[in-house]
Amino acid sequence: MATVSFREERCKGCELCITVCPEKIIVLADHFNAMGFHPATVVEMDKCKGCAMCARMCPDVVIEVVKEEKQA
Amino acid sequence: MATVSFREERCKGCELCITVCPEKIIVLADHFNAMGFHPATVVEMDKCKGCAMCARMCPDVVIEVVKEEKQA
Amino acid sequence: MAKVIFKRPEALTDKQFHYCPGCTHGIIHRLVAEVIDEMGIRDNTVGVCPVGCSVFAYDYFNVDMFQAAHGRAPAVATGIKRTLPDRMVFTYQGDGDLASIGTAEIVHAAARGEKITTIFVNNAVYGMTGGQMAPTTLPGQKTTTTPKGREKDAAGLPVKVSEMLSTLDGAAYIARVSVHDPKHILQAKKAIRKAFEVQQAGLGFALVEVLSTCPTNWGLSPKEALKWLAENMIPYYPLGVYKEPAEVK
Amino acid sequence: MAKVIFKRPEALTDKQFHYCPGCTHGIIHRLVAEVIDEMGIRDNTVGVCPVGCSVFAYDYFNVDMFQAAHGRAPAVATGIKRTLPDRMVFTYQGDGDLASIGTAEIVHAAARGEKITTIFVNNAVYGMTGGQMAPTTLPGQKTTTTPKGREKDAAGLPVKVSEMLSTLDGAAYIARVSVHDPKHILQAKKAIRKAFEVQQAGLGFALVEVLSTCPTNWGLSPKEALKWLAENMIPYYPLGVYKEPAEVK
Amino acid sequence: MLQEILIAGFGGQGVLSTGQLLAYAGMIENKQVAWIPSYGPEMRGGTANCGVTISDEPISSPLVTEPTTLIVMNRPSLDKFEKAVVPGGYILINSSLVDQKVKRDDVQVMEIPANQIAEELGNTKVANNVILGALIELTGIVSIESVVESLKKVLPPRRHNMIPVNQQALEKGAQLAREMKK
Amino acid sequence: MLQEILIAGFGGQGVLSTGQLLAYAGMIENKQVAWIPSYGPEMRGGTANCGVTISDEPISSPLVTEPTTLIVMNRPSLDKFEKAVVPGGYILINSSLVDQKVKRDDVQVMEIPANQIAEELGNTKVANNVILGALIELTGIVSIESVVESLKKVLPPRRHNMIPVNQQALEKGAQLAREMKK
Amino acid sequence: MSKVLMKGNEAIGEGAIRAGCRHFFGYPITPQSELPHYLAKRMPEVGGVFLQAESETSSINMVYGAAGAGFRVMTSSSSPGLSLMQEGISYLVGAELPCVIVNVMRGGPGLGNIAPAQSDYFQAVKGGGHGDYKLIVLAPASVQEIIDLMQVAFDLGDKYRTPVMLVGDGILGQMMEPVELADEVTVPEIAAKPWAAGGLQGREKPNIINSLYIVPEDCEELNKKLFAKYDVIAAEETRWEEYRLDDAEIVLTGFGTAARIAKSVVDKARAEGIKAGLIRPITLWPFPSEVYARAAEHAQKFLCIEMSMGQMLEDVRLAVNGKKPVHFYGRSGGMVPLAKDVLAEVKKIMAGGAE
Amino acid sequence: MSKVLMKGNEAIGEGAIRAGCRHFFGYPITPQSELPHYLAKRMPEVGGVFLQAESETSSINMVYGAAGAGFRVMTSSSSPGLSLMQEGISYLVGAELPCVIVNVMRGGPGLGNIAPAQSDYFQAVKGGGHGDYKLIVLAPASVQEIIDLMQVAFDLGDKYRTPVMLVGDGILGQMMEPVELADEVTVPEIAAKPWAAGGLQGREKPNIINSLYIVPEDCEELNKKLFAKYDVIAAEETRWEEYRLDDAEIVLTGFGTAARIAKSVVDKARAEGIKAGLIRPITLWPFPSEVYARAAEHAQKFLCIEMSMGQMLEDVRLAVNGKKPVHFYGRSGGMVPLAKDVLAEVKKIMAGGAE
Ligand SMILES: Cc1ncc(C[n+]2csc(CCOP(=O)(O)OP(=O)(O)O)c2C)c(N)n1
Ligand SMILES: Cc1ncc(C[n+]2csc(CCOP(=O)(O)OP(=O)(O)O)c2C)c(N)n1
Ligand code: SF4
Ligand code: SF4
Ligand code: SF4
Ligand code: SF4
Ligand code: SF4
Ligand code: SF4
Ligand SMILES: [Mg+2]
Ligand SMILES: [Mg+2]
Repeated sequence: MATVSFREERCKGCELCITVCPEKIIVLADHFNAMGFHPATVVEMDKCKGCAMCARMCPDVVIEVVKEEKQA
Repeated sequence: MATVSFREERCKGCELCITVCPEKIIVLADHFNAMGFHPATVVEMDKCKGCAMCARMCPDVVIEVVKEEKQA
Repeated sequence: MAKVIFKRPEALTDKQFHYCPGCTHGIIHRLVAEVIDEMGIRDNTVGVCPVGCSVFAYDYFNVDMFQAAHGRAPAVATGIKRTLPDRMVFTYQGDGDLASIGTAEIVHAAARGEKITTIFVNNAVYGMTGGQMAPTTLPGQKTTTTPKGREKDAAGLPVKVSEMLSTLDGAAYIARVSVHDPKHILQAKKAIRKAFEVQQAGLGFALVEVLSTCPTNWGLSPKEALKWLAENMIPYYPLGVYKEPAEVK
Repeated sequence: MAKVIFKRPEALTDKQFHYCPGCTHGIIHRLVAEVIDEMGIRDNTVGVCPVGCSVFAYDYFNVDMFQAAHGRAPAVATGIKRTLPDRMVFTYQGDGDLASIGTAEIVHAAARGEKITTIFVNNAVYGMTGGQMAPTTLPGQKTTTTPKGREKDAAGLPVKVSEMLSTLDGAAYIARVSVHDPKHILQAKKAIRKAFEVQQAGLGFALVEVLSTCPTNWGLSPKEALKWLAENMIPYYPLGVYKEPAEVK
Repeated sequence: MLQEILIAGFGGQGVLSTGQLLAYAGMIENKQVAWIPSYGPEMRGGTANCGVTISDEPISSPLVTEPTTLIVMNRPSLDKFEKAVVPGGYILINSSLVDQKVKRDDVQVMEIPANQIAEELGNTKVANNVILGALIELTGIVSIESVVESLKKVLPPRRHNMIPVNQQALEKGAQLAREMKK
Repeated sequence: MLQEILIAGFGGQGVLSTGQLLAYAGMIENKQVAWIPSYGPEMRGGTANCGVTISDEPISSPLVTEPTTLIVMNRPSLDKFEKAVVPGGYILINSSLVDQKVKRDDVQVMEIPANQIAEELGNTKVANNVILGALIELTGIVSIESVVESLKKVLPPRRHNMIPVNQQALEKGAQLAREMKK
Repeated sequence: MSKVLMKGNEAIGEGAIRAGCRHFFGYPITPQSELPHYLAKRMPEVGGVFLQAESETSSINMVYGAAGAGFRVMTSSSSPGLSLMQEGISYLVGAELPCVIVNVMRGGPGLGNIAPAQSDYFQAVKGGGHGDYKLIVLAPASVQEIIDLMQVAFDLGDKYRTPVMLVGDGILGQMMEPVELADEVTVPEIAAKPWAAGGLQGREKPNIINSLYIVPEDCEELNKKLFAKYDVIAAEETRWEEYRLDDAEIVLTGFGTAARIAKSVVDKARAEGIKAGLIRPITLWPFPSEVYARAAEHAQKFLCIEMSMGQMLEDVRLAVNGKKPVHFYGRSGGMVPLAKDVLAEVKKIMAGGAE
Repeated sequence: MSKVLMKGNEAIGEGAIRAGCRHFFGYPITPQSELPHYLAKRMPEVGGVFLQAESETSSINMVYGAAGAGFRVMTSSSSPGLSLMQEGISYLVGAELPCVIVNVMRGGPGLGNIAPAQSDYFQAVKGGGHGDYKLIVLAPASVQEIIDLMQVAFDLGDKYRTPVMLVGDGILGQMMEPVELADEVTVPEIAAKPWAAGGLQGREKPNIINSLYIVPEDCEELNKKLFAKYDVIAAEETRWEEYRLDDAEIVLTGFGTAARIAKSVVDKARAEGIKAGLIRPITLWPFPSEVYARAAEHAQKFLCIEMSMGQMLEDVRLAVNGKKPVHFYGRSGGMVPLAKDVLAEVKKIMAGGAE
């Protein structure tokens, strides 16, 4: 299980994260952020593999990825 | 038969012509020219083959070469 | 247990980038910062930013920074490195900055084997000033100063910086990478790391040419821009390591 | 019947060269003049001389001449050629002029495929100003600014101009020649002629790098200087044609 | 008569060209006109604005620091420029894009759902001209005819077919303003 | 006292260092001194010259345009500078190298076969000091001791063995001048 | 003739074309980039050459080549770019080559910013390059005047064989104003340049374009020749605008945008009963010193208004020569004076407040 | 202390070393090349760095790097080279970086020649680069003064965080004169530079060396800050020499070599019964204006002597402010005034002849 979190106020809606997400779970939200962009957001977080493709691709360092590791 | 002529007043006595003359017939004269150099001169003109090596090598375009061609 | 897989590197300040949406300058910044973090050299690094869209990079890198005159970053970096030989010094430069007005500076920093690292962002255009032709603009590419497309007779052919600098004996490490997809981003990071390692080892001048997008001035969406880069720039500017010292291979 | 085998070319004025005894700048001047004569282009040629020992070349070439600022001859030549595309335009530049301060200008004239011809006199030193290190000064070579010999860490490694410019697609013809003996002088002349022919055919930028002596600043007699050139410069700067358009081969 | 109009919005909203159209119309009416864009290195897709000065007298500085009329095309622009308007001046807001309210009460505010009206006219691109029509009605700065005349000069011939819909937009805007004034 | 000495010859004849030696000696005697070379881009191996000013007063310009003494080491220099010498001044000619005669009659001329004398002393390199000795004798500008003292400073230690022969040269030159004066 | 709305930067380009300039060499920089953009399109239309150089240093040397070949040629930049041209400008002067150099000034020093400024006055007028020289420096205050002065610039350049500089600030470059333009582009007659080095083409003696004068006497001769030329230019080509000057008690002065603002303040001040007038130098060099000297006979005070920390101020002071106090009001670093602030300054001065 | 005979160019180098400078970046040019030659040998001896840059443009930007890293650093060139440094100088000012820039001036404009001149006065003093700024400009007149002023130059640079320029002409660079030198080279104490960007090294907040002030208000603030600093410098650091000034009826003035000549003329004139005196500015900026103003109270005439067509002349006129006539005698293009000619001019002026 992984969680991706977006610093929404920093997203410029460029959609690059969307392009690279293998699970296709990122979309642009309907609302605008303060800069006037539709921010990216994950719709089905449980499908996220924590591959961090999105974060690696994001030019604005909007995304943080945390993975829940199985207790050893 | 060839003649090489030196514009003596322009010679800087660098000896490059001397170095390349296959017949070794060029030497520096004993006297100075107006610039204060010992000018190059040919000692045995009859040995000159008119190869123009000297002229080609002279950095100061001091030398002219004229060849007597056999009448056809 | 929660493990952070990906987070903002420490070598970036928390300041928001001013870049256009989808501009890959941001990715390249992050890679440099990640390398600085991973090598643990933040305390010891000095960066030099250029005139170009990345002119504000001094606000983003969380290290001591210089803003250099257009094209002169390698000279500024030389001034820093020669006074402080044990610091890690890098320049971050665009293609107008490095390959046009700054040609002499980069060639001679390389020839001197100046122990600095240069991140060279090739986006085939002058971003900052409104999309004019860069030395790296592709043949046929439309820009504000080649409105009918770059044409050989009027505007010449592109400068291939990595190829050119590789002819210099003082240049120790030269590589060309791209950031148009995650796989290439990883490769780019490796090259950047190597370029810093070459400096650390005192082996000479190191440069990484990074193919980058300018959606705004290319008149493309960020997505289209990545595609354009892959399809047009990479064939013209082949990726790869152009020069590498035996010591770090 | 008397036949003149060798005489002063018409494209040289009758003015005496100011060069030091044995300085091969004079030979190179003569070769350029001979080519101009042989191609019959004296009436149509414009030359640009640099800042360096050949600064007075405007007094020697019997064609319209410009004296250009240090390193900027290629830019000046560009200005001339772009206004008068049917003239033959050449620059005559030293290694300090072309390969140091003028690096950006020569690289970009080449990249633009500027239809000019450059005679590049590489004598591994700044002649005019008193024998300082040039970008082409050999490793270990003593100059007034490398009193203990050029040392890599302090002063870097030489720039190989022909190799570097050959990476540029706009450069059509690039060759390196030498004038240290009559045989090489003949070869040098051929290369110079080709460089003018490339321009005449509108094929792009052409440059001939000529290895040349500076007896004065090398501290050698003219004879010894030729030998030093042959034994030290040629191994470092291999002679040959580096680039040639198919059309003129 | 001296009117200084500031038009502000996102880049790409036609802010600059709307200002130019207005200036052109002023020129046609033999008024003194000047137009100037903001040209800061703002992020592209960021804000853009321009100032238009129309006057009977020679214009000193074309910079519009205290607009007699402000046209607002996005929210950040309202935040930024609301304070600058001269007391008694106008603020015209494209309410299709800006939901915020003006806080001052010493200015005359008009909210125009310009995109909506433009859509009704069948072309969202003419939204700016709806507002321009309103401005003309309110200030009498130029005539609608002059703007239409200007369109002929400003638009390339192949787009002259757009002139009628633009004219409709201008008139619709003017009508709206007339109604709202009452 | 203000003496302005011009020393002229070919490059490589030691013209510049002879001038420096003289200036150094002046300095040792607590006089005001200045030395300046010509630094034109003349062809190497061409002419070289330097000016030395020695004075009790602060020196205004170190340029020697009207020498009180001219030392001539080659023919072109005589041609070039003969005219510049102040009336009543000295012209010292190294007659071993210059066969030409001075044309003016309002100056005091001394021809010194300096190379020949130096050769007799066993070292042609001290020719310049023969002339310098003569100059000292004629003008009293500095003492021979000061020049010898200066040699210690100017010559690198490994060449201090040259000092005696230089001293001899100076003295020989002085003696010659004394004799010729008569 | 048509009246069109035109951007200042574009007017520079169109004005050059109408003055017969067919060669432009330049390097992009804000706030003048619309000029290269315009010419990149426009030059090919009129059979001219637009070339983007690798730097400003190269631009100015390309100009040297084209000018020496005998052509009307122009380059353009903004403040930092002009600094990079200083050596080249000095060479153009030394070789007596005509050309037009445009500076659309921005805030400085250093990288500064891209906002409008006038702080390169000294560089333009005193000579930012080495050696003794002057440039003719033209300072338009409107887009129409840009068009008009471009013609003047090229004509004066050719007439006196001298580089001419046209300076404006970012506002002038960026603003649009109406201009009157002839419908047809006609190439004006340009006098032959027998000194140009464009190839012998049958001529016997080579022409040489050169600024090396190795013999100091020769170089001094050149300097004297240049300054004799400058005397003629000063006598014949000085341009300025006077406004309500005759009975003015306070004379406002400034150039370009600052002068426009000053002019509006003159009216405002008069409306409030203060007898204000304006001197607007149009040629910054030659500076219209005599106009100031004349005005100093009757005016009480002078106020110099600049978008700088005070540069033209020195020339005003030299012209007034101590006869009357010269005050200064300036904004710098890209800030623009506001008419109301200048008016307040005028009032303060007339009340004897400012020193 | 030893007295040694030293060349001006070498004294610049030795003076720098004694002032604690261990970094030199430069590019060869006559007539200052002995300085790089000297330092190429000398710097390694004292553990310093000598680097030959690829151009003057690069030199000044290397200086920017080294100065920003917190080190005492110098570059040197002659006239055309200085023109190429103008952008860099403006950046150094904008980033408030201390450094020393040397100009051993030669004849111009253009390539000109290598003979001594003073015609880069305007460039040095008014600002050849873009934007509003001043440099502290020091003008030694002897080799000893070179040594002394090099220390001053580095100290003032650090004290005010400003580039300092030292100007001389070819004569000053080429001549040898006696100088007093301490036998030991000691490194003076140099105050810490907490603003330097030499790596965090444990510091928390990064230091930034920058001259970009994108917001005009900020850039104006910078300008005001600079000019406030300049006011302090003008008040505290102005240097000049007066000579027989108290009762002078004619005041000769000039700097560097021209001042030496003027001084000898003062004595010659006095010997002939003309009450002459001298003002020699040692700081060309800040200019010792008040000394002139004071002298203008009693002196009848001023005569400015320069190796140029008249540049400092403007500052003298501004300082005298119309109170007394200011005459000019200049030689240019590498020519040097002769004392006898200057004396003749003095006599002519005192006889009312020259205007
Ligand atoms: C001397 C000088 N010339 C020109 C400029 C204007 N200028 C600013 S950025 C830039 C080009 C930037 O292009 P590039 O280096 O490719 O960077 P990008 O914006 O594409 O990242 C130019 C020409 C300047 N600031 N200084
Ligand atoms: C801007 C500028 N910088 C420096 C100089 C001084 N300078 C004159 S010639 C020269 C170097 C010449 O060397 P090179 O080009 O190799 O020619 P060479 O004399 O060896 O033929 C230099 C640095 C100058 N004239 N202008
Ligand atoms: S971490 Fe991987 S799977 Fe999860 S959102 Fe990002 S790209 Fe998609
Ligand atoms: S890549 Fe980053 S900036 Fe772009 S849409 Fe995704 S989160 Fe937003
Ligand atoms: S022509 Fe040949 S043989 Fe005759 S002198 Fe010259 S080199 Fe010797
Ligand atoms: S090569 Fe020429 S200059 Fe040299 S010695 Fe021979 S003739 Fe004289
Ligand atoms: S203009 Fe281009 S390079 Fe600059 S920030 Fe925008 S997209 Fe990036
Ligand atoms: S200094 Fe060297 S390059 Fe110059 S003329 Fe003399 S030998 Fe030739
Ligand atoms: Mg770019
Ligand atoms: Mg060389």
